[in-house]
Amino acid sequence: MRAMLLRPAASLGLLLVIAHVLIAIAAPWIAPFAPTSLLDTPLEPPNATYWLGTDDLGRDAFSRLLWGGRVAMLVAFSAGAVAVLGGALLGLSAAYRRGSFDDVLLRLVEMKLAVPTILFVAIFVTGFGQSVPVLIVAVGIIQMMGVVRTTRAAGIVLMEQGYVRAAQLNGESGPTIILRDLLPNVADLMAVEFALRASSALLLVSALSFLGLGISPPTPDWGLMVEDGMALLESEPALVLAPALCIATLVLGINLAAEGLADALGLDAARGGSG
Amino acid sequence: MPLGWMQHEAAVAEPVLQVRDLSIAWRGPDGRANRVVDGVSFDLAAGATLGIAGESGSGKSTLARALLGHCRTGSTISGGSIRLNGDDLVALSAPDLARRRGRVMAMVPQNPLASLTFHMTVGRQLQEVLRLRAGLSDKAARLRALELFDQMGLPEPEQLMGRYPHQLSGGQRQRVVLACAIACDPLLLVLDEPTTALDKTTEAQVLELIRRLRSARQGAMVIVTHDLNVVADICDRVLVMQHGRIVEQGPVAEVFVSPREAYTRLLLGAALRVEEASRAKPAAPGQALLEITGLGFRYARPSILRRIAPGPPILEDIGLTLAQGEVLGVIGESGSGKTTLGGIVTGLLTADTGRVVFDGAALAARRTPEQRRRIQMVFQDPLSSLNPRRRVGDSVMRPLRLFQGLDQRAASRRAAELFEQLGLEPELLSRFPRQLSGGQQQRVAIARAFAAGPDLLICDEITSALDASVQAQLLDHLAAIQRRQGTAMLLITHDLSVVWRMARRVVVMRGGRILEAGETEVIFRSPTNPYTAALLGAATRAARAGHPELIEANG
Amino acid sequence: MIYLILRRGALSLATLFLLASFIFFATEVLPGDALDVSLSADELAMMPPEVLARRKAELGLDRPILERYLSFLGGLLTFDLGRTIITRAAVADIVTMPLRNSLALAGVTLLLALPVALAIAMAAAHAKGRVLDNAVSGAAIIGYSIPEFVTGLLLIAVFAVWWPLFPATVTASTDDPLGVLLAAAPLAIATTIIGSIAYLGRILRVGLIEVMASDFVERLHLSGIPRWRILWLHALPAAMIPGLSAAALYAAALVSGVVVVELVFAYPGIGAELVRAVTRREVHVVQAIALAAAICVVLFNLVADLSIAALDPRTRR
Amino acid sequence: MIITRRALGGLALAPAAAAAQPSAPRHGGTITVAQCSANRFVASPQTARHPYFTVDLTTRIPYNALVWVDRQMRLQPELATAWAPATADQSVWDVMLRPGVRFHDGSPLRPEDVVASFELHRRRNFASGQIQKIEAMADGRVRFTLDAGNSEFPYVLAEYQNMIMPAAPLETIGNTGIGTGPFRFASTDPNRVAVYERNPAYWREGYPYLDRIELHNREGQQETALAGLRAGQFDMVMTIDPRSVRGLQRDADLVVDSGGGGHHYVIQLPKHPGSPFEDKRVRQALALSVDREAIVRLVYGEGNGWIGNDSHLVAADPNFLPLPRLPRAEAVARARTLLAAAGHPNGLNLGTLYWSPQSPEVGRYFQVLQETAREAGLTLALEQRPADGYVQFRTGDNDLSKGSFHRFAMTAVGPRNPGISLFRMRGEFVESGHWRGPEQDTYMALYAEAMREGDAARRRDIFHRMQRLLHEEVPALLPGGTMTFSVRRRHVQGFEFHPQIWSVRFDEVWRG
Repeated sequence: MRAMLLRPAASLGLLLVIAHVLIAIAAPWIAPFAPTSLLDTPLEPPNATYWLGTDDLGRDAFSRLLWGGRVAMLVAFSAGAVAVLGGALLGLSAAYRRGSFDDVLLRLVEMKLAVPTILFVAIFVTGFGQSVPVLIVAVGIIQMMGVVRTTRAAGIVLMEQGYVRAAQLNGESGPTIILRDLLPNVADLMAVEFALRASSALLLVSALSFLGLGISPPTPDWGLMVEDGMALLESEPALVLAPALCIATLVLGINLAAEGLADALGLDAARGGSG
Repeated sequence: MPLGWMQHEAAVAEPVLQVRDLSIAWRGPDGRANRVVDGVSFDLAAGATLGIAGESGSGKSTLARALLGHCRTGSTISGGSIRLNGDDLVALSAPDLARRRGRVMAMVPQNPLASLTFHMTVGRQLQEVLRLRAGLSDKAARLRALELFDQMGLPEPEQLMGRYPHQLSGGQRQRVVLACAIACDPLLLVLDEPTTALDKTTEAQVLELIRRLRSARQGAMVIVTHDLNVVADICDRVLVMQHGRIVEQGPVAEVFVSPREAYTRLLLGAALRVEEASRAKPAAPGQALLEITGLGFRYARPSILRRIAPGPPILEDIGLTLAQGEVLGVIGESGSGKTTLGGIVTGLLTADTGRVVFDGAALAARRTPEQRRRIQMVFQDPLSSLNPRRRVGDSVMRPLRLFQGLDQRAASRRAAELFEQLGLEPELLSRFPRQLSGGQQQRVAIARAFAAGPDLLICDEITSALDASVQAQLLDHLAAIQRRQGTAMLLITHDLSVVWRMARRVVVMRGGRILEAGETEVIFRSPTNPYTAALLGAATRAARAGHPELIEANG
Repeated sequence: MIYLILRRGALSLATLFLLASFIFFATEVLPGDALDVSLSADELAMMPPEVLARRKAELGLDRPILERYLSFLGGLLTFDLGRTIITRAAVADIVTMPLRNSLALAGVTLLLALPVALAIAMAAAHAKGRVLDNAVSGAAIIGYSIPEFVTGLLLIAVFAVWWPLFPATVTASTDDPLGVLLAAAPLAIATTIIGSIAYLGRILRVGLIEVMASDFVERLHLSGIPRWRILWLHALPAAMIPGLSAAALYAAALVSGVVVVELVFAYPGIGAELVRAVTRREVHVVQAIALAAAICVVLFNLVADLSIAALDPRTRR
Repeated sequence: MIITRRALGGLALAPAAAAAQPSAPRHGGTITVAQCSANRFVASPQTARHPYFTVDLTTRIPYNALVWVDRQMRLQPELATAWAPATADQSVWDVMLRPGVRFHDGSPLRPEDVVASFELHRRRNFASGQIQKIEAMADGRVRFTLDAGNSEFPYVLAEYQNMIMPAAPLETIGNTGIGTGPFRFASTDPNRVAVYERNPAYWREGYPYLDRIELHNREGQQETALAGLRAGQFDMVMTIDPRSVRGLQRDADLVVDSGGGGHHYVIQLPKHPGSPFEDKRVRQALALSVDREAIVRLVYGEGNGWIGNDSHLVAADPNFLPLPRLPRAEAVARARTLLAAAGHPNGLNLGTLYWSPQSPEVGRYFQVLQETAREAGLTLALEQRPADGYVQFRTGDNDLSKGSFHRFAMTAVGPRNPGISLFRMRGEFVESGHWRGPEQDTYMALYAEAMREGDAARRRDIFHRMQRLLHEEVPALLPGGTMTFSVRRRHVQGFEFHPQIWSVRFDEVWRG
């Protein structure tokens, strides 16, 4: 961790992420108004009471901005966790067992890459509704396939290590070897993958909200605020620029932190970012 | 006609290379600067060949590169001077250095495969050096390249020009990079571990080639190696390095016969000396534990291909016996099939033909838990034999709880006992592998193997990743615990001195077959098979250095 | 080598079959069907249940699932993509032109983005760690972090409305000649290019830096070969290899993945057509587009593998 | 020095705008129109010109129907000059065709064409389902026989799908795109663009003024359409989201047209045992607590929406009976007393209201409804459902015995004539929440009477009695809706928008 802080870009990235997370957590206390209450005439320009003015329903845009990150981050980080945990377990079991299980898994990964993301989410959402848990699972599965590939590759290398051979020779069971010998040794790779998956999940969620397939009103969400504010880009630019800036800085922060973490651990972050 | 090395000593010419008080610092990721080369000074006369010997981490490679004015990223020359052909390389600017590299001083890299551009033919790479550095026209460069390849003893140079590096053998690749290095007939030629990646027979041919080059060139040569046999073979003077400092330097004859420094004596001590008595203790004659008859193995190819073109045989008709408590040495170079043999006995691989009988019962592919317990294995790379994310104590206690079913307290007490038997302080139990040295890690791996109370231990090149100084200590501990537990041992290695020290009986393997088997003393002193003789010759050069009469005898 | 290609071909076919079935059953699980979506609430209110049932039977929406699956597979084998449910139009007519347009957009984007990404990677690798490298990789990360729809809409706001250099949206028609279409979509191309440069630039930069630290570059350096020659003739081809497979995947995603850009600029691409087909529950169109996207992925991967074989002799037996 | 579009626009148009007096309409010119309303079909090159599958809801550019509904929702002659019920029970209607009308290909309009057209319509679209038989009579009249009496049958003839096409077999009729309308098809790009040229032989003398209309489909992409408008790519954008109306009204260069009563929303109130809406007082409390005025003001903007009366009628309809207006405080107080009487003194949770984004502002409409209902103690959660499969979801399987009922959910209601709209409150239909009981029987009896009543004034009295009944019983909640809006550049003249976006006509439009 110390090595990571030596890199200015990485620490800036970390700072950005921490700032966003703290604001999101503290939103209920620091937001001047409730995000959904109808306060004043719509589309007031920014003024002393409403720092970013009011949105098109007369709600305080600044409070909604503070709350706006909560759901997006919840979905992005939990989808990232689903992707990394699921992906690592799948990838490592493929590396451990090889044979037909490995082949089938590779076919699934290749197939997932072939299905356009938007179609996958559209089907998932229309089938199971547009609630936050459904979004987390859908985005998680999309991101999981990339993690499967990188952890499988790392797993194959680990299988050649002496301590894994020794465990196999002593007749340790598959799950014990995977959980005790393989998983802890891909932990650093998983940390980098988590950061990459979380940032691309965030981008995906905001795009989905833009298409009306993501987070649904009345939950305050940056993607929705950008989509709503677009019609008023001319008259009330703040309504669009503020949430867009938040999305960009959070994703930027995660990416910078991921790069720094990858360099510090000597992994290759860029290649892990695809898929 | 091998020239005796004595004549060279007389022609003392004006020094080509003068290194004075050279220090090189390296700044790690954590910001701390540590001296990799610390105040090194030496001279090198024209026509002379200097050997820089030292174990890994002694700074010999960094020094070699410094002679070409090059430091890897993160390290800088922090003091001293390198005078070569009238210039002080330390003071020269980057462009000046670049102009001289290849022409005035050149280097033969350690790993030829990684040092050649994989997507370019070897011919084109050699011609590139000739055109750019020797200034030859395209046509002249092509002719000179053919000439050089021929001079290097490469077969059909014309055809070789169009081949890619991965299509050549190890020896051929070494000759190509050698050709590239001497393309501009440099004044100083630096060779970094020229023969480490080669098997003994190819090593002998390459050393012969280097010896011919030395006599044909006026320039000086520096050979960086950890193998004292190579130094004894072709160097006039030697410079022994440890932790970036010169421990001792002087003519090979003096240093090898009467080394002044303790560290030098330790290194020389590790070299094989067949004239002294073998230190391996005779084992009490127990009845047969392991019998292998008619063993054959090929790597599995996809089924449809197996019938059409089955893969090359890895093991053919292998047979050996091992009694209880006995130590059997298995000698062979890489590709001889010795590791595959170990893999079959432990159950990692299953043989195509033949039988492996262990304590009277034939071993099937799926082993019973008892069989798994009674056969244990120690691997070559110490760092990879222990799970980096678990404390070493846990790794050792795992088999105790798995096989003996001991509870936490009893297991940790037994682990502490094993540590003591292997000369490790009990408080190391709570450390992580990375906090231990290579030697300590290997001893923990041995402790883990003995924790299962095995009857048979397979050791696959367990010393080759360790420095000479640490090897001796490890082998003594291994011998002690092996004798106390009465465990039979299959000692697989390419290092003859390890077998001489540990095993009463030895088996010599090559190309998947057993060439010779018998008492170690008999075979090492009077080998019948020419291949064994060549191995022994190569391994005993350091011991015979300084006694010309011995050199003539073994060639 | 032939064995390798045969095996890969067989595996790709297996993937395509798996995918086709996944798409069929995925679109089957969707609750509504094409008829419901095509009727507004008023119309549905007036339609008696028995008329609704008759119309569904007419459109073949009530056939058992297995029968539809078999006819779907039958259609695949004879390359007959079937007809849309409501308008009985041939799916091929609806899909071919947008696919052509999306391939063109992806092609132009890659054609323009690859050289720039290469130049960025070369400059950054050449000046590793210095100001130029940090600036370039910083810009790449930023380009990578901004959602495409934000970039798109900002480009419109600046270059179409505030300073009217380019048309805001694409008014050319779907089957216009490609030249006309691409000329009418400068901002759409710019948006996809920004994302591509950022993504490809990062991958090539890492590949190059890795190769520059390799042994063969050190040998060339120690033989006095000039740095630019090492970079162009030796390091670049070696660095392209990891970059190629990532670029192939990215290119395939470009074809069907830029839905947001297509919607924002009304570019007549396959992504927008896919979203319309999903919301219209035109199952056959969805299946056709998904298969086209899959074939792109398989083809682009094959092209990448072949170019890797060309670049790296070690992969040729 | 960057010249903003507006400055340029202002300059160029300044001289024309200066001539303030309304100059006479000029012939010629082209206008480019972007339309943003939902487009229902995936058309192909063959079907792109068919009235059902053209670039949606602008069928009166290339085609005509027999009857037209004007901005005040009154019937106007189009290809029919006169129509009258042939039987007392209004189940048989005769229509007189306009003489001298020619199709774009020059062939004359004949009764056979009307018969062939309606043979397709009665099989394929909802409104004409009730037509049993169509006959071309000897004297050029066309006779329609219905399955039941319908005093408002002419409104069916005005539906946007019931266009008149040259006679052809059922499978191909309409594909040629030949109609009698003011413009004819020049070219089409399925689902994206339709280009029309002036029909020199149009049956309305002197019309249309324009030479050419380009219609671009920008369904769901209003922002980029408006950007195209400001950038000069488009001359007009049809069906825009009310919330951007305020911003556009500030722009001197643009004119916003409102079309009177546009679409609104019905909220089903399930009345099965155990449902909070079983008790009429809770339904009345909900009707009182929802601040309809706030919904119109916040979601649509002052004057850009209208307040509903819990019936399916739009305010622009002449038969619409406005609700008595109560001050907000009094309405909330009365709602609380009703709730207390119903046994919920400290408020009631109504469960989850499901909604689907059938138009851009729906999300905000229900957020305001949720917030204002809270003031009277009625809390409800909102959950968005995807458009696909939403019909099944909100209808459930309607089998009271099986227990899977319709849900507390919304759907859109279009501006239709009372015959269609008020029929949607029938007991067996889901939108009335399966309203049962004597009041529902009275309501349906009144409806049947209206359907048989030929005189418009007496029909209106019956409709008023029905709306008063709905106000008392509140079988469903219809808080109110929007106006329809379109925006054009100042040089586009003679255009009026319409409460029914599909009844827009471009005959009188000219370019200044």
